[in-house]
Amino acid sequence: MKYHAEAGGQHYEAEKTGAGVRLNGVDHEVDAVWFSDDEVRIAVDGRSYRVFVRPLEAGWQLNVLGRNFDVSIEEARARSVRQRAGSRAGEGGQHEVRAPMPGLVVRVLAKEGQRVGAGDGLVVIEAMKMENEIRASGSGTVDGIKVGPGDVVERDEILIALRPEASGAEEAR
Amino acid sequence: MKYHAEAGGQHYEAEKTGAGVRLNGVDHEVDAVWFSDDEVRIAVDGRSYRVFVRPLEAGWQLNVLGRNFDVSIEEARARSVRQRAGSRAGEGGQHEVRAPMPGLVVRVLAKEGQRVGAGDGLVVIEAMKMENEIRASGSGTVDGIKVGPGDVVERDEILIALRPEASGAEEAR
Amino acid sequence: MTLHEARRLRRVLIANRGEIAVRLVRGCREEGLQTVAVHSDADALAPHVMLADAAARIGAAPSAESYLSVEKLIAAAKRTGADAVHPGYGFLAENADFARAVEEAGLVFIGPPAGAIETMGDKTKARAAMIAAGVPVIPGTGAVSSVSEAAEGAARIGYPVMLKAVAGGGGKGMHVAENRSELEALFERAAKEARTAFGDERVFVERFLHDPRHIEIQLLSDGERTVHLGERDCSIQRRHQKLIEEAPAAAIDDDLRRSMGEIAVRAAEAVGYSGAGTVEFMVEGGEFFFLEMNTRLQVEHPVTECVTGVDLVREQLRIAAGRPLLDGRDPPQPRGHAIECRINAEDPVSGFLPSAGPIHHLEIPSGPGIRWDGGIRPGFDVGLHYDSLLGKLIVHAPDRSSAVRRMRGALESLVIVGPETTIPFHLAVMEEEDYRANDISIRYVDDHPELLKRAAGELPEVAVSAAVLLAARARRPDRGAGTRRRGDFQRAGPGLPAWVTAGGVWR
Amino acid sequence: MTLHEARRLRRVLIANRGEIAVRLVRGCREEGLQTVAVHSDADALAPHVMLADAAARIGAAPSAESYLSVEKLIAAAKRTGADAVHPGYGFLAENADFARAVEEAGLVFIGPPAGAIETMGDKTKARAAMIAAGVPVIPGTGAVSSVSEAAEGAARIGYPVMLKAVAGGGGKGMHVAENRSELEALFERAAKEARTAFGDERVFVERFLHDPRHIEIQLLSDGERTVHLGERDCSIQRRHQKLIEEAPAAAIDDDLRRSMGEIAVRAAEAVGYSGAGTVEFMVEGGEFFFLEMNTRLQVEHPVTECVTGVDLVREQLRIAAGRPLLDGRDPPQPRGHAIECRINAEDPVSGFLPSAGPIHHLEIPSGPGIRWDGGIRPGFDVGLHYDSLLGKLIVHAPDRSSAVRRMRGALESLVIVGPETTIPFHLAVMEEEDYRANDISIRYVDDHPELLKRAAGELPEVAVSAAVLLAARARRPDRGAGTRRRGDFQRAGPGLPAWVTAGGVWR
Repeated sequence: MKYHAEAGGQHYEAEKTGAGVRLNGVDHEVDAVWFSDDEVRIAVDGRSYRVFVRPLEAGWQLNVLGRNFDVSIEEARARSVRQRAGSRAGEGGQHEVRAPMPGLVVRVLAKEGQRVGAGDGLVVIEAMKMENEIRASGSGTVDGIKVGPGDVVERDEILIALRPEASGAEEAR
Repeated sequence: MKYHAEAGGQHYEAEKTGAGVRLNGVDHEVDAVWFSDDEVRIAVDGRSYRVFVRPLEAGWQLNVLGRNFDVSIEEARARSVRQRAGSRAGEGGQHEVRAPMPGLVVRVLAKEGQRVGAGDGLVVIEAMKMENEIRASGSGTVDGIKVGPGDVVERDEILIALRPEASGAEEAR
Repeated sequence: MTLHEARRLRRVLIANRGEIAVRLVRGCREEGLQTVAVHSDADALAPHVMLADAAARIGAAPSAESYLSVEKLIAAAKRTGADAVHPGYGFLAENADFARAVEEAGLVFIGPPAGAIETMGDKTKARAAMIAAGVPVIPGTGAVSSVSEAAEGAARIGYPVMLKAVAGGGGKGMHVAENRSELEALFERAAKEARTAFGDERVFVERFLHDPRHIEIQLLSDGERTVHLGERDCSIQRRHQKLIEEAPAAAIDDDLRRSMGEIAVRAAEAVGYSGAGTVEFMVEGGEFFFLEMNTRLQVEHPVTECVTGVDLVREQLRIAAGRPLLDGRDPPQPRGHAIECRINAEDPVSGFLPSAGPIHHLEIPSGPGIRWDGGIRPGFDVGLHYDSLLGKLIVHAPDRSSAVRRMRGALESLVIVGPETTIPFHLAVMEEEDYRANDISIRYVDDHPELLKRAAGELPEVAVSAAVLLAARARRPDRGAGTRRRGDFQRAGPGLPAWVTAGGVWR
Repeated sequence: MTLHEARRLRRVLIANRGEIAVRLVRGCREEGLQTVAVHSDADALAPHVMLADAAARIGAAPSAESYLSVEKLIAAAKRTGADAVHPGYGFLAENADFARAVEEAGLVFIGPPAGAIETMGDKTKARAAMIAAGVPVIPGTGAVSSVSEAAEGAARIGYPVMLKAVAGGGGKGMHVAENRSELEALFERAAKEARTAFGDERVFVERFLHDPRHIEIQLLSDGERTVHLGERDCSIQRRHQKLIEEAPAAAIDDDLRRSMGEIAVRAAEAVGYSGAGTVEFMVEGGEFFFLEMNTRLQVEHPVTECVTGVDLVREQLRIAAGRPLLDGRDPPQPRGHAIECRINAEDPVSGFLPSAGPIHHLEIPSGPGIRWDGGIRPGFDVGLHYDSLLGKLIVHAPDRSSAVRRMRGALESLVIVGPETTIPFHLAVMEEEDYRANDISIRYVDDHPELLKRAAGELPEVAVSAAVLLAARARRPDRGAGTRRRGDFQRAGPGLPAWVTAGGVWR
């Protein structure tokens, strides 16, 4: 059985094999003991981990050694059907810089029309008494500032629209 | 709203009042804060307790200060309807001595036809490496021994049938 | 074991289950050792299996087919490449044949030499060895055949005395005489009862202790040096099962403490002991008498760890690896006071009947000076095949009264939804005046039948009240999950009305 | 406070939230004191509210409207009949006006006199008071107006030195000069930058510490006697936020320890201190310099409690009640080694970005030498209004290397399903060689950027593998809840094949 999975912004072509799991073409030996529905001890290539499982709408939240991964997964067949039927969303000439967490906008560092390079600060958001500078991950031109100081933003809310360089900057994060 | 409740073998006529709960005719002031669906902090007559809640089929298991109570509860109206419709079960001239927990019968102390008094040992059941003597709670005549040494019994399985004295012995427990 | 011959252990098979297996897995890991758990079919999903580096099934649920099977354990150790075996306590921990079989299989037995286990495991041999070593035992006679012989013995021993059946045991056929005339009146009856009960009319005379304490000394020996780590008071027992243990024993003075420690060291040296062990004494009125020696880690070892800062499992592992105990240092003085409550799956309100079934919800207390050594997890099904110990709640505080208060708070925060447990019993003890005043003996539980009534208390009505609220809530779905009625808290304005805690907290 | 004037406290309002409020509720209860929790609207269902004897709502979620509102807190104390206020740390704990308002309302402020808070809270006043008391401060000049004046100061102080903007702060506008020629080259640039950044071109010269440790001394004073309880090494910081703290500081010798302790006591006495407090120092090459004094309980107080056996909250409460500290006894010597890891709702893999949301599942580690001081419960929604500290994981073990291993095991057993936390960072530190060798300074986190990569590791692939198994399982309902595939454990016979733990445990 083949699957498409997404975790931490990465895409994985996954397949259940006899001895384990194939991820992006690499075979891993995987062995598991289910201690309950939400707790599994899993050995991957001879190293073993306790994993805690919480069901999400289209996948699972998996906790491993202190990290939480939201993994969305679907059968490859289902996906190709859905892709043929669906529309292509989220395309266009703009990249959007989104809030990585909810918080309060304390300063906007970028200016409309400004050229920014990778690592340049764009917006400062305060949360949990810390100021967090949201930076550009690639270069481009500021094409729209969507928030101002004092705004309360949710996670993934758009902060800045950026028109990337011709070289194809990645989405800022 | 009136309820009938059973807990720990006791019957309670219960009623939700404005200030709390009336139990078997006695008013109690009750105040509660629900911290989640399965955890409540409840104050009864000015003393407060943390109570953990687990749903059962016809009631709840409630954990208070280390004790677990299976409380079955139903609305008085529903109960009276059910009682009129239902049959009277569990009647007869015999009392049954049942296993208070699962375990292994190691000895049967009572003999068929023997007269026993309150506190007399009837059967010894082993569980968790401890021998537990099951005793008569009232006097009567042994009218049937349902188990023998080596039998594995479940909780509430009948061990001994007892014909009570005319004075009306309680069920042994 | 050759003394201080360093040998490197790599992988330890834990020949046990429950909380002690969990404790040992953790202890081994901290020493850089891998662990192999063993499990019966009933324990395939038990916490010690979950935590260990490897697990081996050793048989069906009954102990005789799994945890008590010497062959299966040795085979599992071989199969998993273990080079040492830790027996824990109970099961085969004090079985000299097992210790021998482990060593003969070329594995290290993490415990004393088989010979020491054997001597201490035989009551008669142990008593003889202790008398030879100058360790005080409870004064007694051999079998006496007449009233005058009994009276002679009693005069030597000192009244009160007990007449006991030679063939007896478990408290049956014992008669207490406060003086000679009582002894004379009782002698015939005791002999007759002994004949009826055991088919052997012989009786003997032994010193009777009115209300002794059970106090035991923790020992460590690396074969070259034997030291003691102070004492534990384990007087709170029921049917010879310890329920609460403490360290130090606040009832004895430093002279007695020192003397008991020295005698305990002598007892261990007399049998060529090494590893961790405990010498148990009955203590009354400044005198102490050898009861037995446990040639293994005790259930109650954590209270000693708390007050001394010594990790006894670490010491066991290091001694087994041929290293000197305590890295060659002197044993530390105890600091503060520690109490352990055994949380058993037994219902104290119903005469401590065993209680089984799944753990539906588990909440472990945390915070300063609180330790939980547990062997359960949510979803684990507590069965009836093994003993009833679910875990141990241990507190450590600057002094005994603080420790008692800390334990009360910890017990209130320990939530086990599922089988009945001894938590209500312990809560009642922590509030009982004699216990708080440390006025206790091994008769404490018998002397305080009201404890069990107190453990019952008003709680059924609280539960029913909660059920009524739940039933009323169920009728109004708008007051669903997590909602809170406004004003619940400070209904009556100033002061602390309904919300003042009293439930087990303020009186 | 009149010295040793015994006054009976009955009910303490805890003017705080989170783990410290939980800690204080427990501590008060153990001393026989009732507690009143206060809460903002965001915290109505928080653990400290659940545990306290009474609770008072004090306002909306933002701190300024609740936990920072002096009037609301005083009003809540009056309304609930509290007779004392414990400020915890943070919020109003070091606000002299709050301390005064509490006392003026006729309540006991559980902390130092307002005057001591005031002096120590003002950097300039504090430095002057410390110099007057003979406490070493980092050598520096006043504002210098020329290169030659700067060089003169630097010669007196000794190189390396730092040029800092008088109006600066937070690490901006600082330049390090290793010798005079570097200083001369940097002077103009530093002045210019200072003018640009702060509109004030004045700079001053200060001794530069290459890689100092942050070591602090815990103090207790009852107004008559001031003692120190040894030190803590809090060098592992990020942006001046402590992440890991230990006691004792294994890097300093007994002479330095004694000297720092004596100086810290002198510092406290110089400002008329009473209660619990901490004097922070920068330590480098056998020298130490006063940084600041925290006039309150510290977040990291548990490591001192572990190694000394002293309960600092209990001492605070007793001192506030006019009783002598430590019941008049001398402070104990430290025993063993303790480490604390701050578990923050921050994602170390994404530059420690704050992370919020509900706690879906919480599993707290237990066992010997493990302490959890937490402020969360399952279902609690971690918001963004307050700081990110979810709880503190503390271990205590016989020595530092055992403590590091114990912490690793405890971190592996601490499960928080919900927001991202600093657990992966701490796991990486516990395996990092410099940390294990105790070769650390306040620059440790900057010097080890690979830690955050290590915290990322192969875990995404493990998660995806688990998801694939879950997806495959979901297709076969016969392999549902709790089932176990036979043979999972010892698939390849002897040895430990797939099941040998490696994940973070064996390498």
